[in-house]
Amino acid sequence: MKFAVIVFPGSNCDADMYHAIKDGLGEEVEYVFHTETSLDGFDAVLLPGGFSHGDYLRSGAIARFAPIMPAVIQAAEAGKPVLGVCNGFQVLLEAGLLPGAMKRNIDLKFVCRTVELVVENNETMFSSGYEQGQTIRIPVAHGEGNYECDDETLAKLRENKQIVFRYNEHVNGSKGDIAGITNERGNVLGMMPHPERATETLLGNDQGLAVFTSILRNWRESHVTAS
Amino acid sequence: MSQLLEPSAETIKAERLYREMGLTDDEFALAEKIVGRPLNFTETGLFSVMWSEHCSYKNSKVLLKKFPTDGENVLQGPGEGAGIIDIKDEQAVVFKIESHNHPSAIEPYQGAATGVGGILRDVFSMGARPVALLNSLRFGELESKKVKYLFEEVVAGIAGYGNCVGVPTVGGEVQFDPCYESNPLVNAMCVGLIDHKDIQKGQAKGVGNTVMYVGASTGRDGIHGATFASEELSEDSDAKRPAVQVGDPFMEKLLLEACLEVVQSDALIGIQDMGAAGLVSSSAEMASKAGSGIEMNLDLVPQREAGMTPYEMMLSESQERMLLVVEKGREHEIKATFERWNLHAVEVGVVTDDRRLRLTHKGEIVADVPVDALAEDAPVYHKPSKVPAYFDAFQQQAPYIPEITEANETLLKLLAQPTIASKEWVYEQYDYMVQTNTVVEPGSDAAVIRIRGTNKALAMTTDCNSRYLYVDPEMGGKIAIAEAARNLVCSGAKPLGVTDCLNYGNPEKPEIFWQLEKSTDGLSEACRELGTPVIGGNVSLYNERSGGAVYPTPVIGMVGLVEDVAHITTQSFKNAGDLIYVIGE
Amino acid sequence: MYKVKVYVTLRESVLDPQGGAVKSALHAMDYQEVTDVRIGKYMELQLESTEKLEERVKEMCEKLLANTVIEDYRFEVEEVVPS
Amino acid sequence: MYKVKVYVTLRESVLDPQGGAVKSALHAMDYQEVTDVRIGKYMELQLESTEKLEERVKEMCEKLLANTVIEDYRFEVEEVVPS
Ligand SMILES: Nc1ncnc2c1ncn2[C@@H]1O[C@H](COP(=O)(O)OP(=O)(O)O)[C@@H](O)[C@H]1O
Repeated sequence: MKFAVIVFPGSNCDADMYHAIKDGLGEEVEYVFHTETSLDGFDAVLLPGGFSHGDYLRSGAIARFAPIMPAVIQAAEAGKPVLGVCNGFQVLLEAGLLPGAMKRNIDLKFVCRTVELVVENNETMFSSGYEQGQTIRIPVAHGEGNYECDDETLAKLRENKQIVFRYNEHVNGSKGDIAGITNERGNVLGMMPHPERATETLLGNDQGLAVFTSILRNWRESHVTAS
Repeated sequence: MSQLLEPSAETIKAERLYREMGLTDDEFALAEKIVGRPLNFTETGLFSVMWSEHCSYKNSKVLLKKFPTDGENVLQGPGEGAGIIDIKDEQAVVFKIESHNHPSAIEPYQGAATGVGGILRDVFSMGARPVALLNSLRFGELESKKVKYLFEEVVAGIAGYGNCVGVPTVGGEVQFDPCYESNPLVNAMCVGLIDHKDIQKGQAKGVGNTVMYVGASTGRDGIHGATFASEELSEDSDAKRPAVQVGDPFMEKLLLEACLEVVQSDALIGIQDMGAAGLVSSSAEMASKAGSGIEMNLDLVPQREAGMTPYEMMLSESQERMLLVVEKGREHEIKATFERWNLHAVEVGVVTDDRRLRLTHKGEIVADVPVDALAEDAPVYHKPSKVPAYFDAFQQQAPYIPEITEANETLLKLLAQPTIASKEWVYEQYDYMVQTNTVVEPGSDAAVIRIRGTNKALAMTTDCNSRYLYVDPEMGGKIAIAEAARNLVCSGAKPLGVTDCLNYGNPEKPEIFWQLEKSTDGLSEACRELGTPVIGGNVSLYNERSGGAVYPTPVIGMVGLVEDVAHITTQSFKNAGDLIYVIGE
Repeated sequence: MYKVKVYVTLRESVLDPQGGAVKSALHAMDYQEVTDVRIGKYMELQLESTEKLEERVKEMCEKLLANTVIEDYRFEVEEVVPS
Repeated sequence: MYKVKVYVTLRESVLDPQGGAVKSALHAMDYQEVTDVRIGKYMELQLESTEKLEERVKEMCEKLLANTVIEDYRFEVEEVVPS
């Protein structure tokens, strides 16, 4: 399986994502620069964390106009797995691939620590490797992770089981303690916590690896049935 | 300020205007003698910043000479952007610490942020990828609102910059003491990794080669920052506020990636950060080190504001800028790399063979001075030294042995001291995990960063207990080195070397000079004893406000090598029932 | 030449963490009279004369300057007479 | 009841990285007519009537709302007539 890691100016978890796929998952992965326009030949698209364009104005606001974004949208429409982590999530929100918006953390401070998450829905291509309701520990590192949406959207997210990860503690003021959501179709996931930072026991935590193994397993399954 | 309004050479001399720029009568006379004619306004400015303590180390040079600076693994000692130590397998570690005390006292967020920016550039201008940041902070007592504000803003500034650039901030220290009440200390350290083949020098070699300018455009910010850093803070420091620069970490990130690409090209001859004293120091130092000269056309310097004068352009401390020397004819290769990162590298000058810095502006020569005079020939002072009365008094005192009756209560009281209490509030604002190499997170004795692709790791720490140094600077200096070394050893590493930041009061006061003298003796001896050479550092003097000096605070940054990640140890207790030992005396 | 002033504010229904923090800080400083604080952005754009100026500014706001999911915007256009 | 609008802008000579980034983004989106962008803050305060209102607002600006080291501010006071 071949993964693309999109590199925006100011991305800084691109290498972490790359290593999580290459060393953690053992699959093929390539960087794709924001000025490219095609994602042909890739089976999954990863939008890494960081501060694209300095996160000036609003996080992700400028990156969503990158030349590569039409290809990302196309990949999402084609049903390929698209995962945005942290700044990647913010870009997906700004691009309208996921509903809602991000605000600054409730206490206005950047927060970096490992937090507890609850797997709210393990029936997605990103979370099938977890148990339903399982609690896992994954690091967060963000200043704007305070998820906001109107009540109608929240109700819809719940109804469609689009909430995949929920904080098991108050981290940033997020509505409904939302940590990660998918689109309706379930092939685009945005999450603030960094699974790519939790894929190695040397660093003390490999509980994020299942996000990537889930993607791989689902891809393999659909591929076997398809061919 | 327009050029027309600049005072003439005669006026500068007659009215001793150079004094306002920080030059003494003798220094001005010396500069004039070296140049051999009266100095114009721009030239006077060049000398005043280059001969400031911050750039010339004129008051501390005699003391820094005492440090052991070489060892079998030292690839680069003091003198370049940062020192380098070999760690075998064709790799080396690059590190350096720097102060940003005065800017942080005036504008804590931007002062701290730009301190981080500067130290990052020192490391990546060597060709190294920054892998970790640390910091060492000193404030007055937390009860004061002003101190709380400074503390919160400094931490936010460090976080804001380092997090955005994507270099993990993995360690540091915070001490609170009334002596830092109005003169906080903000020291930032950066550690980088480099392949031997990529090591760069800040040299302007090769007559006819092109001098290029990259990064942010030049504005009026920070003009005279270097001189400012070499003066005591006073009540009217606030009036000097426009000297504060604003950082752009996003620009820094682009600059970092582009520079690390450019160092792979043999079209690049030399590269240096425009740090303190901006364009003057980078150009003069690059030429002086290479035994060459530089001629620059200031009309070509990217400018953020209209009507900037040569004086302003040369002395500006706008952030996120680099000066490059590129092989003639291959400028387009360098430009192409920067363009990819949305940065413009522009040609601003050429390397000459006459060892002069010659500047033109609007068709006229506005400065023409020997590069060595600026970079090398600053006067060196050996200031008078005197044992302070307080020291003698301390020596007379009988040792104080506290009587502890309620050990538990005393322990809790100690733990509640802000200086001793957990620093979680601080480091949770720093992204200490980005780059996914952080094996030991903040909260242990030293931070440990794995070296990807190997079985090795680097341990790093910053330490200094300035109260010990106040009581006895020589012994306190030894203690600081020993503490840093112990922190590394406890983490499973062998100490490699030291970078230091000497934060002291006004060296023109004999008692302060004595503190400097004694503590550098202690530091040197301990470094020699432990085999940890000093490969670079920074001096920040004049840390006084309203008469009171800070305690002598030589912050020690130390890096060690863990030969095998299996050797890494952390400070926490692991299991109930494990035995506890005390070793040492 | 035109100068356009753009004001971007969080929608009324959206909780404003920054505004809340500033309000508490003002209360702590004894400005009890402050009953509410909302924090938004103020932008000044310089524009060359262009056709459909207002329309284009509106586009810039909708696409980039404001996130209409949670923010409202308004703007004012002033002609700048070169002196 | 009063509504106070506070505008905080960076001093002219101070670098505005945000403004620079937004300008580049607008250019990339083909709004070439934009020659400069400066980004500041816009705040709306609700205040109970109080003595020396203007003076107190000025204090709030100087002490908290603006960082006068690098920012300028101005404000407008409007009386709010309860409807
Ligand atoms: N300014 C800071 N930045 C990052 N980490 C810090 C800072 N201050 C303290 N720490 C971390 O908190 C832990 C405790 O620090 P400190 O109280 O100085 O302990 P010690 O006395 O053992 O050196 C260390 O891991 C240190 O790196």
